[in-house]
Amino acid sequence: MDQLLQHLVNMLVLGGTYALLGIGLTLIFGIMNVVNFTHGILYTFGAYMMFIVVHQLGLNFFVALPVAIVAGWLLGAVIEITLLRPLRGADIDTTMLVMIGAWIAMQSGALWIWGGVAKSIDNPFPDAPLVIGPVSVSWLRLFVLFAAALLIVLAYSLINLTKLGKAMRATFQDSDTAALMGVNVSLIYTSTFAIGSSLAAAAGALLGPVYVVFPQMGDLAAVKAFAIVILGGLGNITGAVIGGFILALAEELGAGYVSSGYRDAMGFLIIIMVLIFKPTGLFARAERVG
Amino acid sequence: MIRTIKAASATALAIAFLSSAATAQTIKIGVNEPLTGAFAASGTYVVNGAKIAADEINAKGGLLGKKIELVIEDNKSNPTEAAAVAEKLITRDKTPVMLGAWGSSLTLAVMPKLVEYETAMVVETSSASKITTSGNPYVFRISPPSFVEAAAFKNIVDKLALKKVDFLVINNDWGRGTAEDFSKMMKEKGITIGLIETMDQSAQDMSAQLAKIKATDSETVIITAAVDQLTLIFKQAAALGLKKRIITTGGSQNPDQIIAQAGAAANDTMHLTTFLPWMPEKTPNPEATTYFINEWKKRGFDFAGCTESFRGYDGIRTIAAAIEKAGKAEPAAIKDALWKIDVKGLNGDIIFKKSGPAGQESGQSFPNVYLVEISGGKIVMKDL
Amino acid sequence: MKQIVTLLCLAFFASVPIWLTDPYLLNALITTGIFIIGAMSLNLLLGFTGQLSLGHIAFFGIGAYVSALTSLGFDVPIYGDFHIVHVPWPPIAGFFLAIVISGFCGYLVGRLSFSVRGAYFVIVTISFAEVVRLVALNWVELTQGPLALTNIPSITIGLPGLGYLVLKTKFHNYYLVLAVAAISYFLISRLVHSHYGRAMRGLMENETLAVAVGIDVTKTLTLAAVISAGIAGAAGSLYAHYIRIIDPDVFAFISTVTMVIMVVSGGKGSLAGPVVGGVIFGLLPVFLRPIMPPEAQWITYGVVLIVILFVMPRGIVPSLAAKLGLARAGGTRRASVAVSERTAEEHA
Amino acid sequence: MAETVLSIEHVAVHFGGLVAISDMNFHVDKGEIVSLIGPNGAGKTTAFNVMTGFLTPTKGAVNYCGADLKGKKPHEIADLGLIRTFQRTSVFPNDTVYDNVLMGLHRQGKVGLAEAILGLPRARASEKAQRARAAELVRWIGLEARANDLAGSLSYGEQRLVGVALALAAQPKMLLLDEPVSGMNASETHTFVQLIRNIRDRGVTILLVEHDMPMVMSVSDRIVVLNYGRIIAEGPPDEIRKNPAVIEAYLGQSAKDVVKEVAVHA
Repeated sequence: MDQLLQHLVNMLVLGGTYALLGIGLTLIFGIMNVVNFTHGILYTFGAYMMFIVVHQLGLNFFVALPVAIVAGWLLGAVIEITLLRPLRGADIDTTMLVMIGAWIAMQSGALWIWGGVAKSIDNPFPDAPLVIGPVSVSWLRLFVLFAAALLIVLAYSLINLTKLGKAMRATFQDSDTAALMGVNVSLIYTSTFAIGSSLAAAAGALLGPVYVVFPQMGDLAAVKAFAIVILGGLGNITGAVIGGFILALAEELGAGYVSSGYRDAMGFLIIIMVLIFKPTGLFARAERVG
Repeated sequence: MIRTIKAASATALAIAFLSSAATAQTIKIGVNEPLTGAFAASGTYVVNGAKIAADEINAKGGLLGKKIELVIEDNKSNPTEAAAVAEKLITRDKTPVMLGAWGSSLTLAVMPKLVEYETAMVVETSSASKITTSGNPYVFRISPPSFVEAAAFKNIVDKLALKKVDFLVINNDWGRGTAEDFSKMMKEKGITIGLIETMDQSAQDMSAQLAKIKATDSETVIITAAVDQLTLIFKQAAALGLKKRIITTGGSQNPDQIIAQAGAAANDTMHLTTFLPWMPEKTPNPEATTYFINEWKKRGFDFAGCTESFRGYDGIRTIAAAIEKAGKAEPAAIKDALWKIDVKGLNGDIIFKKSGPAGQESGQSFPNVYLVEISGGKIVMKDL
Repeated sequence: MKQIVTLLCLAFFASVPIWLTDPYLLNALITTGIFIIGAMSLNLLLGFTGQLSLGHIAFFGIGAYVSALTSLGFDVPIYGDFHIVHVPWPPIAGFFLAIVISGFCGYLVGRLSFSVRGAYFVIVTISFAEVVRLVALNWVELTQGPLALTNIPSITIGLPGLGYLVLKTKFHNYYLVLAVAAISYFLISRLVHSHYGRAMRGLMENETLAVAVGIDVTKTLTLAAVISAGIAGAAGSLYAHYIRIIDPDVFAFISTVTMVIMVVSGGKGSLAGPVVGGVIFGLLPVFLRPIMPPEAQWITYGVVLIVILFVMPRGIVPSLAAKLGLARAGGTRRASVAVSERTAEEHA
Repeated sequence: MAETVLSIEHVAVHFGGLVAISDMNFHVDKGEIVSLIGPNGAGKTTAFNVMTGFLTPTKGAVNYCGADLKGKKPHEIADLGLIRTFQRTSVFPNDTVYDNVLMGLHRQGKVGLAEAILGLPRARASEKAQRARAAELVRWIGLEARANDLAGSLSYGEQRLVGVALALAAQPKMLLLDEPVSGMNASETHTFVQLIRNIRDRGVTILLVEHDMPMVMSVSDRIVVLNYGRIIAEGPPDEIRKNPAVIEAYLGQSAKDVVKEVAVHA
């Protein structure tokens, strides 16, 4: 019982960051139909920005977070304008491969600049965990969970309450019609990619201090983000949030009660099952596939 | 674009050929290490250690009147590439002996090439027992496979009064091998083996495994992982309030980095290691250890890298001793000479003993194994 | 005309080991060739049915493991004292078994996953490959997990009346890979020019219409998946017997990425595309190795990929074919129009 | 009494709460040309989708040549010789006209996989026959000059013809045409009407959905009128023209035009 409680708490903390990763990707994937292989590298980038600001510039942890998020936003915008905008109208495989090229080049760039040795980022939270009965959780992770929740709410409001969000949703439904209605589709794409990227960078910036920072850290994160997006349905923010928690739950329980060797397999098995029985994801909203 | 690259590379190839002809006055040693990909950090450490040894030897006048030249190639943490690199080093660079290839699967992929070209390789890090038991007479290993480590640990176990242990190991040949060999040894000692949990090589969150271990009635956890994962495990174990004795194995654990990054979480953990850079006076070759550590610091490398890089240093010194003994830089002679050397390595005497099927034995050296403890943020030798 | 070019290319490839004596380059050509076979099989799915499988390495890896285990033997406890014991068979049997079992896995994946398309199919295939990798990693009794399968024997071919030939040297292996590649090329070429291939193309272009004229979606796509997986399994088998050690790293995602790069840069849906893309991206690292540091090699690799796609978004072969005026009509499938004209003449 | 090819019995289709077709009953006899008309949203295309297996009806049954089509997949229905065309995307845009027709020939001359790959005599012969047949169909439909152009590059009207050609290639016993003349000019439409009659004379039964009233009136043997998912009239063109319910149904959108059209053709 105690073990189960601990697993559930772990799931909450892990699920929050998975959700953050997932919504960034689901926006890009859903609205732009781009299989975005740079998502993981933006996660890595956010973590390194955090490292630079905290350790090399010596600034405060809480100053570093927004800096990393804005840097992710900028890098996302640059990637969209230089690599994706010229290829608008090319098919999904071509843009995917360009993103793969960017991923390979940028990851090797990170290795070149910062080396392969993992970096650790200091945080201002106490080392001793918060203990409630049989359950214990570190303060840093609690902070990460709340920060993630805040960012998720912000992103949700942005999409659902603002004019930009409305235009994004219109573009998702039908980009041609949206263009006819006077939506600047180019601008929407750039904004979408930048926002998605900044969320990935935010996830990296939050998790960098929890884990360690190294050039390949984004690869596993990216695969999980893809899984979450598919579980939740393309372009579906609520789905991505729930998908993030489902994946975290599956991993925790899989490792806790099945076999830790198959921990990562759990998420993939769920995806296979979901797609066999409900091919448009658990929370499909739109019919558009592919 | 492509045409330019091809043209450029053709020129570069030509230059490479010319320069290899011009520098025939050096003795080449091939170094096959992962410099990009998953193991980039470790491979780079080993290469830096190897460079220190080469520079030291060259500063003292080189070998057989010639300078040593390290031909360093990146195997991209990929077995196919490791085999290709071996092919290049042997056939194109004509290196008569090699050092490599860090990970076990990388080394195993190189091994058929060694037989094909009858060229020896000194294995500095890989721990899979298969490397020296599958009948490849061109392999000489200076790192301890897990059964050697387990045998060394056997003498210590009684003093630690272990009753029941859980394992948390990295899911590769190294972790699996450790769990297998250590639990076999411990069972013989009457110690109960509890859980054997694994984690993926790239995993960052081990909370689930740790929560499971937290719930068992064992008092000790044996952990095998590289330093980055260890750091995370300590942090996450502390966050979960896991209060069990932790013993790490494998010799790559790098207590300094653990102290620096895991802080208080690392206190009271014990580490089986093969090298003691913190107390050079207690190593088998204090003079060389001091030299190596000073040089390492002088070059501005992370002190934490010592526990990985010393293998590169020892590896090159082993090879150099063999070349010296052989009297010529030829593959067959070097291979024979490797059997005859006795080098005072940083972690013990490097003397190769026969291992594997008769007639085609591989060489295995048996380094010292130490148990250290982190206490109050300092590393202390555990008196045994 | 096109046939002559194909034959000339084949003759050129066959002549390589005669004038190229550098074993390092020959080794690079052999491993590249093995991945080109994998890329050709991926092209059958991606280029001719439009289904992007990012888990293609699963079939390659399954082929490698099946072939290696067939020739090494195994003893796997299933339940209690019940064991499945397999005595080693000749490697050539492993090669054919690899094709059959990989093909069967292709059938399973095809049946299960063709109900989803586009992005969803991509993720199902990635997931499948990851699950297979984790099984290979954790089913230690069978696969030895991370401890790797070693000492895999070389392929042996029995020649009636002439005894056995062990394909151990690079010279032998080069021709073995070339032969398998040529057969795969021929097979795929015949398939896509038959009415099966037309059915695949129809599904890719307009599925609703294809169905309405009586094309069975599941059957057609599953057929493509089976043949594609079978060929990938053959490539995996060649890999296992050439490198002679395999571990769960053969399922690495980056290997799928390599194959996708070969197919899309060369030109998906063009028979020669994966070969051209494969030669470029298989040998690019070899040429980059001596001229720049390791990290820069990877950066260049990524940049070259981006540049090729910016200049020729449809891939090298279709773009060049269009430039050289091999076909007259505009649109995206010029090369294949030329092909079908040629076949029409042939049959007339 | 003529032989019934297709009969629709009490078919209803509901999308959630929305009733697309409420209770549809009609039949088509062998050799007939029947038109299904009705205002936009009356359920015509939905009816086509039900008949060809793209949609499963909520209630009722579709019988074709005495067989119940329930549970049959679209390609299985096509295999029975019931072939349809589409309103919007009627061709394989990235293939030549000739290849389009070849794809339509898919049902014919299926040969074994091994035969096809190895190029055995039977496969060669079958392939040759198919190519000859495709060439003949392209000629027959009058697109010889454009045989090697990509179908996607053709005019809208020509694409319609390609669509019909590839449907014909599938050797239909019955052909369902979904708005075949939309986008055609008057002379093209006139030629197309001739084409439909020719097809019928080859023994193919035809059911068509069309908005072009003059065309419908001139080509149909019988007309079925749908409105709001139910049949409001059925009969030969002369009867439908005078039917007050039909005129009423069209009043909503363009009643006057319909009345005018109907009057002109009276």
